Amino acid sequence: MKKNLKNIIEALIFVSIEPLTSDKIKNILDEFPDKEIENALKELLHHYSGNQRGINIQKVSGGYLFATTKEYDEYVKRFLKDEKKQKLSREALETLSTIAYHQPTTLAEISAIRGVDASHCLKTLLEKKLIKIVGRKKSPGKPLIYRTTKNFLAYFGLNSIEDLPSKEEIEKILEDKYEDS
Amino acid sequence: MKKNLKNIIEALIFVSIEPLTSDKIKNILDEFPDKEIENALKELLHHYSGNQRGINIQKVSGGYLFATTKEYDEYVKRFLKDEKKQKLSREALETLSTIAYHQPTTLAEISAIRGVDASHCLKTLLEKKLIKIVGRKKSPGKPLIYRTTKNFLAYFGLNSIEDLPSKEEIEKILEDKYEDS
Amino acid sequence: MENSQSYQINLEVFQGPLDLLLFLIKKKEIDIHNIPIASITREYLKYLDHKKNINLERESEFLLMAALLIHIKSRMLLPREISLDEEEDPRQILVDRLLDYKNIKAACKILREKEEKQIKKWKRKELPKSVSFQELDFMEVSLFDVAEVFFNLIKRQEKDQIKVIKGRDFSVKEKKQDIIRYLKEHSFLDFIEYFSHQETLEESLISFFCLLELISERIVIAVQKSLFHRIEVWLRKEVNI
Repeated sequence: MKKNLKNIIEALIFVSIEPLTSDKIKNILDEFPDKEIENALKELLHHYSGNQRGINIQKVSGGYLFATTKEYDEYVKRFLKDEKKQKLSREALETLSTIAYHQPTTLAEISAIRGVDASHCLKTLLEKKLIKIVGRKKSPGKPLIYRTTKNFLAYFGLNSIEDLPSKEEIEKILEDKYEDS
Repeated sequence: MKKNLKNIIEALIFVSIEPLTSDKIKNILDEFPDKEIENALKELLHHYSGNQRGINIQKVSGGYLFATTKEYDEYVKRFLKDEKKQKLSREALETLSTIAYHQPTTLAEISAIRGVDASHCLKTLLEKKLIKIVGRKKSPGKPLIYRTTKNFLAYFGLNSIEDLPSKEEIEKILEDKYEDS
Repeated sequence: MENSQSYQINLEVFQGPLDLLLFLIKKKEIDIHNIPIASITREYLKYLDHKKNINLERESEFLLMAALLIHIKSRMLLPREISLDEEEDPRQILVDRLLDYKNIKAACKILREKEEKQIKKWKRKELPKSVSFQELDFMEVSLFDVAEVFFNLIKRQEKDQIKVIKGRDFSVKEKKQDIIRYLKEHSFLDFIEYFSHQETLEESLISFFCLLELISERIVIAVQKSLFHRIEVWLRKEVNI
């Protein structure tokens, strides 16, 4: 039974994004006596502190949270950097979509559509080779003109930019005529 | 040294939100020989499979991922109460398996196979990232083409698309007299 | 003798016409490879007659199947003057569709079990705050994301100028001309694909009945060439319009 309780607490700490306090644990597991919970928690912490592992439970701001062991930070950082390279932030995605549907386009146009300044996203997208600069507009200030790249098409499996889903298609999909239950 | 590598891999799997493939691990830890990584990984999995714990490493969608053990579902659910974790509706599941077995496929094909209009299920499936648009078919109307995702595999605990219920498994179900309609 | 009460099943419990047909086949212990079309059509229609609580959109799907059943029945009764595949049983498309659907349903059952098991194993959607490397709010994007994000942006902007999309009225005559025009340009139309591209249910239904009329007026002909359930509609060569 006690062993079981230790596992339950382990699972709870694992799924928690915020540090999980022992009060909160007692609250959730209100059928267990506080004393038992405290003992199980102690045992769990002991288990993780005892042997050198890749992950451990840290006590931060009064609660418990899983974290990777400091010693391996170097590798974890390497991994996260790599992840970042392959993925886009919400902002970058918005900028990319705007360029895709409005190309050829300029920073001013993109920012107007998004309602926020998009300049820092352009850098990311250029680095990832999802967009490219194709020239300058013949208008005051001669702004740079952006387009999506072949790489962009390949990434999404498209043959040409005309193959992007149309407004009608997306609307048809998004329509919640029948809420899916 | 070997013990160390096991810990590094544990930390990497822990910080990955999606199943981490062994290829990716080898890529990140390129200073270690592949063979050593494979052995350390095997050891790590063995470590987790041996003792009954609150968390575990799963092999899904071609990679490795931390998850809670299913025995403690009740408590985790209690804790994350605002998070709705609903099963797919019958319609959505039917549409999804139609796509899984007939991919790459179009909405018209899915609807034809199911005998009902499947368009309103696509939203749920796309939003849950169980399916994705992969381009357009080169046929009149140029309909969008759909495929299942890596997340689809993870959602059902499958390691690869070959793990979909086989012809034999399906036949076994069909022979079952108690099949409900 | 069954009374009409037993047919009063809410059609909503069926996923669609194929589901209902499979139910009838099982109930009557019919061999799926040798379906008595006349009696199954009769049964099927009885269910439609006693339907309750079904919205129009769903109803049209059940009606389409009724039309197909009747079509098959008539093809079995009448001597066919044009046969593309000499020995083809007109029931074959239906049988193929039923078997395929039955397999999908069985697969769903297995997948549902897997889902139930898997759903109990919780994964994290984001990393705990302790792994404090900044900017972890990254995601893998799909084509759908690109499109959805853009049209949502636009929608946000257009909030104040909601467009009223008015349904067009379609006359049968107009629609028949449409179909003929389409056939002249494309030589044939793919039955399923054609209907799935109609804007509204009403338009689909009108097109469908126009097509039935065109078939009975011997202006067009509907055929299947292969086992792949594709129904093609062709203009009859001898007709000049």
